[in-house]
Amino acid sequence: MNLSVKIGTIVMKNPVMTASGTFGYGPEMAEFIDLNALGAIVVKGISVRPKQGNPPPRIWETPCGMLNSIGLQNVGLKAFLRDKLPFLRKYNIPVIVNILGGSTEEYCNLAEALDGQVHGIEMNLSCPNVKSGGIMFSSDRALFTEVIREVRKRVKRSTLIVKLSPQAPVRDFSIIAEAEGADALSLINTIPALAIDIETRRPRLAKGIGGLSGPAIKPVAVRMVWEAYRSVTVPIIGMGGIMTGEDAIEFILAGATAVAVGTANFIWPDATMRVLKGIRDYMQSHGIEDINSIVGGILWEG
Amino acid sequence: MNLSVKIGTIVMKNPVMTASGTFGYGPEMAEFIDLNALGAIVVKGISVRPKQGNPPPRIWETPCGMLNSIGLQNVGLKAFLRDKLPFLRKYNIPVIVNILGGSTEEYCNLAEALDGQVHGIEMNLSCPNVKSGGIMFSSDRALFTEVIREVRKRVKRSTLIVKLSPQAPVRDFSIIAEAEGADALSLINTIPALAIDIETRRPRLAKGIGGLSGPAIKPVAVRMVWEAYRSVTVPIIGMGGIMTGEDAIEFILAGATAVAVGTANFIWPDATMRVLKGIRDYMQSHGIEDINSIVGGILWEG
Amino acid sequence: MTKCFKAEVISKEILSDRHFLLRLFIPADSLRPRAGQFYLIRTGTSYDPLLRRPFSVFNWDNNYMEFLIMKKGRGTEQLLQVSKGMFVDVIGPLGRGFPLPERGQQPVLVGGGIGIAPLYLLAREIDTQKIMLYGGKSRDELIAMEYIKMIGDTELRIFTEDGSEGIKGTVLDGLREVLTDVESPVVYICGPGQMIETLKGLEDLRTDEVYVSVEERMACGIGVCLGCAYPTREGMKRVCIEGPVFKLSEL
Amino acid sequence: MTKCFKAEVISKEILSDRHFLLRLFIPADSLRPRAGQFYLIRTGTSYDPLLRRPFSVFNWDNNYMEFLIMKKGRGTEQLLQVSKGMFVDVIGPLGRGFPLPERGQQPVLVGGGIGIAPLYLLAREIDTQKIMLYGGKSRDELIAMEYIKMIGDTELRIFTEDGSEGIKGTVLDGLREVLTDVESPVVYICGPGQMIETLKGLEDLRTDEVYVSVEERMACGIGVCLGCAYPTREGMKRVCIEGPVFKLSEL
Ligand SMILES: Cc1cc2nc3c(=O)[nH]c(=O)nc-3n(C[C@H](O)[C@H](O)[C@H](O)COP(=O)(O)OP(=O)(O)OC[C@H]3O[C@@H](n4cnc5c(N)ncnc54)[C@H](O)[C@@H]3O)c2cc1C
Ligand SMILES: Cc1cc2nc3c(=O)[nH]c(=O)nc-3n(C[C@H](O)[C@H](O)[C@H](O)COP(=O)(O)OP(=O)(O)OC[C@H]3O[C@@H](n4cnc5c(N)ncnc54)[C@H](O)[C@@H]3O)c2cc1C
Ligand SMILES: Cc1cc2nc3c(=O)[nH]c(=O)nc-3n(C[C@H](O)[C@H](O)[C@H](O)COP(=O)(O)O)c2cc1C
Ligand SMILES: Cc1cc2nc3c(=O)[nH]c(=O)nc-3n(C[C@H](O)[C@H](O)[C@H](O)COP(=O)(O)O)c2cc1C
Ligand code: FES
Ligand code: FES
Repeated sequence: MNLSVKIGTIVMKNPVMTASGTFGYGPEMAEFIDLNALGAIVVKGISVRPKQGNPPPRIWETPCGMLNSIGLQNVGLKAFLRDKLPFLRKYNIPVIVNILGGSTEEYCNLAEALDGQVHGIEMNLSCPNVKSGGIMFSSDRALFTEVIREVRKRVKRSTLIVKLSPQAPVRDFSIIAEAEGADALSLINTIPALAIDIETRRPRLAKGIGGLSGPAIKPVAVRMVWEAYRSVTVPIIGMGGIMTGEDAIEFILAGATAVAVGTANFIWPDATMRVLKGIRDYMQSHGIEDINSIVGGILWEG
Repeated sequence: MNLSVKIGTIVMKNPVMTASGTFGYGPEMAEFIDLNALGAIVVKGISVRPKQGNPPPRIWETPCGMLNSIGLQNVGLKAFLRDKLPFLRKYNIPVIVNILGGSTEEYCNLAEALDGQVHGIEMNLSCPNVKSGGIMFSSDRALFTEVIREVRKRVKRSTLIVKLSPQAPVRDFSIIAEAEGADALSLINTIPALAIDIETRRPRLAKGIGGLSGPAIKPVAVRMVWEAYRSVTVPIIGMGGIMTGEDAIEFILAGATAVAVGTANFIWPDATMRVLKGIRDYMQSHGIEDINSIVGGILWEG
Repeated sequence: MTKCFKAEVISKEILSDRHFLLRLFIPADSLRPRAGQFYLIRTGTSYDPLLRRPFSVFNWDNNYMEFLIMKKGRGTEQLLQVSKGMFVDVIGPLGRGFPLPERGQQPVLVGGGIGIAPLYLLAREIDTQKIMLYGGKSRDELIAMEYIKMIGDTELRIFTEDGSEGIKGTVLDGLREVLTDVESPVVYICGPGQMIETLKGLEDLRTDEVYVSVEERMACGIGVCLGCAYPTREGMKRVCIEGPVFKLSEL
Repeated sequence: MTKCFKAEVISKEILSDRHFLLRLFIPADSLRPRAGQFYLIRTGTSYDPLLRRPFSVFNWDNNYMEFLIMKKGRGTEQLLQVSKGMFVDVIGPLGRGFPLPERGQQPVLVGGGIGIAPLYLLAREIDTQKIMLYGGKSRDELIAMEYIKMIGDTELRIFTEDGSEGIKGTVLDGLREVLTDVESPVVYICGPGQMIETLKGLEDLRTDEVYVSVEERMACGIGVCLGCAYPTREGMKRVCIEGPVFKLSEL
């Protein structure tokens, strides 16, 4: 049975990876699972300088989902390379670093510093561009195009992954990302959402709007993966509410070559292993020799 | 205690209305609740000619939500006016008709025929424009602008409500709708989504993609209502996963003048009455004299 | 009038690892259900699962109502967790049931698997002699046999596809045979979707006197969502209002 | 090592309409928890509610672990529904507990309402004489009194804001008084968020020897989501890893 998949030049022993921001930098999870069993690890988004993140409360539970507004808290590039990466290098798994910036320049600096140091660089573009008054890179065509183009020039050895936001039209933005040289796409990021405490009349999160993740968004994510799959030829990493192997198979049938497990890690620290086992079981019971054979295997023309 | 609100020229005795497509044309629900107790009734979307709708399966349950692809099944304009409207006229509640078409012309025909016959006309623009190869009115700026402009010319006596899709940028489209003369906005419509049966590899719905509704989408809907509220001055009808009075208050604090109950009607046929009671209870326990006083009352600047 | 209320669980009888009988206390002012009618049931305060689930009435008396339930997915799994004294949300009776046989007609009841649920009640409602064909893939799909054997005035014929009980074959094979013998039959059928599909193909059954209970996914069960549409010769019909029992000739 | 497993419910003891004691069977190979550490608990297969809920260890022995739980919202409501023999998902022990008093220190335990949970265990762990201040708005917020009264070697002082039991006032009033009498105190505090806020304002308490258990909403409980961030003098700390017990002087 072949579970191995390829994302750009990254060869993964299986299609199960972690979703950025839901797995820390690895050590905490190593208490619960064998990291070597993962297809790849994607770490929490890294910025040039360390970030303190938002004040609490940062999370709120919603029906079948949760909102978060962590505020990009991270140790920063330098500390990541010095303190976090060595730990991950001890394992025999591809490391993908999620990067975030407030300007094209910051993305470029991160890309340059990480290129060749890690297997993959995932651009989290759901960040406001500081110069253009807070417009998101992920939803503005011009910003989106430019930042990918510039980063592409700097990424020569690592695989470049562009993460799509559910707020922009999937087709158009997938096509732009591919045209600008993304080696792979990942989607979806969380959906902006708001919950209000009707007693205090304040948002449930200190920062107001947060990102919705978890099972609630799964059907939206599957649709978007399917739309992206129909629009581009680069491989797709699907995510959004994956809790089980069955969920993962749904994404794979919709067109995902690999899947990332996010919020589920909070419910079961060994969620990635459960998903992996579920995929294996499905392949076994359905006589599927190679997972790649069912990527985009949905029987529907759209 | 004043619960009465105004949407355009429609005076509603309370802010609770029904969401189009979740309440039929009234008679079935009259078995369970007193229709006169509603703020307004919004009926299933009407097209010029009757529509058979999509083949089954048309619905699928998802985590805290459901997908539907009814396919705009409806009795058509003529039968509506002849068979359905007289029943509703017996009640002392504003009647709002949700209209849908495949062309600007069809929307205009519906608007002309209904203007003055009913209290409100709600434009459901999540329909593909036949001429432009299936692009949705609700997500194409030019189509969206044109259809509202043309319909506006034909609606002289009824209140004109434009229903927004969660797929288009809320701010921009709210502003366009207001500029083109909408008397009120309603949002959100269902979110396009896909569920796949991993046994058959076919979509769970015969038509493939369906619309996601229910509690799962509530935080997304609240965020969008808040965005719309900050962008326009016309009243907003908020909806998306409202199950309880507390949920309704959340929408009102976010900026909704009225709320529509959709999927909840399927869980409890008397969901609208539960929501209304919940609003009343909240007002009572919080000493709120006039519901209008808390519209947009969220304590947050954004 | 259709009712929406909370009903107390009187008992839950486990019949097999996948089947159970749920007995609810139904207030005396509730309408008497007809065989083939169904209730929508929901339990708990969670929104996952969200929708109510439809179940045919299996049996009822002045102060209770029984449902024969097969564990399938999360909704039925959740119902299996309820226990005596708990309350569940019910709406019903809903839909159109089976019409009773007219004088002189020979009732033939045909049930596959869990499809026996509404037919048990129908068999009890019909006070004349009837033929009942009951089948499943194998013997473990024949549920509630203790109950079925007790129905009076009934010629019961059992079928299993693997021959593990009764006659080897399907109830539809059995039905054909019965129909060659019986003069003016009225046939009542309830079974899995696949069985109904096969039925539609059987041209010799396309008489007016064959009634079939069909299933379709439901959201509201009360006619407002249009989710349960079923294609018939006269266009789309709502299983929850115009059905679940249709004449085979309409389908 | 932290463990993630399914634990069988041994018993559920109802203490009031809002409080109960959940006793779980915890396999013998599980690590011994320290007072102040917590477990994440989840029950059922529904995704609503989705997240695990954190609860301090109230008591434990070789083959069981007890949690004192206050019904608050949907998660705790759901836990109240579990019954003997059912299994719940648990992860733990998590976080850093209270450090035991050093020789010569006078332990003072200060609990408000449900905040008594980790202090009960702490009181039992401390085998020297200790002072325990326990308070609530009114007498019905004083829970598990039967248990607390049984702790040995303890001078128990009860406070209620409305004077319905014990001394009228708050535990913080009581604490101040105690501190004027006691020589080298070590103070352990657990109570509602509001009480912790008040504490931070009490400059005279800003010594090294005051330990506070704080609460923040958690998603993962194991340090990976950064959801439980709590601002401290040295920046954001994770309540689930660096806490829940902090020195008051750090906050
Ligand atoms: C009119 C009618 C009467 C029925 N009577 C009985 C009965 O007496 N006993 C019994 O055991 N079952 C009966 N069923 C089938 C029963 O409703 C389904 O098995 C049940 O809804 C499955 O729910 P689940 O959550 O366990 O399964 P899941 O597969 O998790 O359900 C997922 C979704 O599909 C829907 N669904 C799944 N199977 C069916 C089905 N066959 N029909 C309609 N919707 C379905 C569910 O309602 C839900 O929305 C009846 C169905 C209908 C329409
Ligand atoms: C370290 C720690 C130890 C705790 N120990 C105990 C204990 O021993 N006994 C006890 O009864 N309670 C304890 N709590 C509080 C308990 O976790 C919450 O009361 C519970 O999570 C509420 O869940 P709910 O679904 O009933 O409430 P809801 O209000 O419906 O919860 C909604 C969301 O808010 C979170 N939340 C609500 N209140 C709190 C809170 N006070 N702290 C953290 N998250 C919260 C929930 O986890 C959930 O994500 C502890 C909390 C923490 C952080
Ligand atoms: C707490 C939390 C933190 C996250 N941090 C990041 C991040 O730093 N960078 C990023 O690209 N996505 C981040 N995400 C988004 C996830 O990687 C993922 O795209 C999203 O949660 C959907 O998957 P899920 O539903 O399985 O969680 C975060 C999500 C959560 C819940
Ligand atoms: C079964 C179903 C049918 C619907 N039909 C229509 C329709 O005809 N026209 C329309 O504008 N919206 C329609 N909607 C969308 C609802 O009016 C509402 O915008 C959406 O469901 C979100 O609200 P809810 O989560 O409370 O259901 C339909 C929704 C459902 C679930
Ligand atoms: S289930 Fe809603 S119309 Fe039949
Ligand atoms: S709860 Fe996730 S880091 Fe603490």
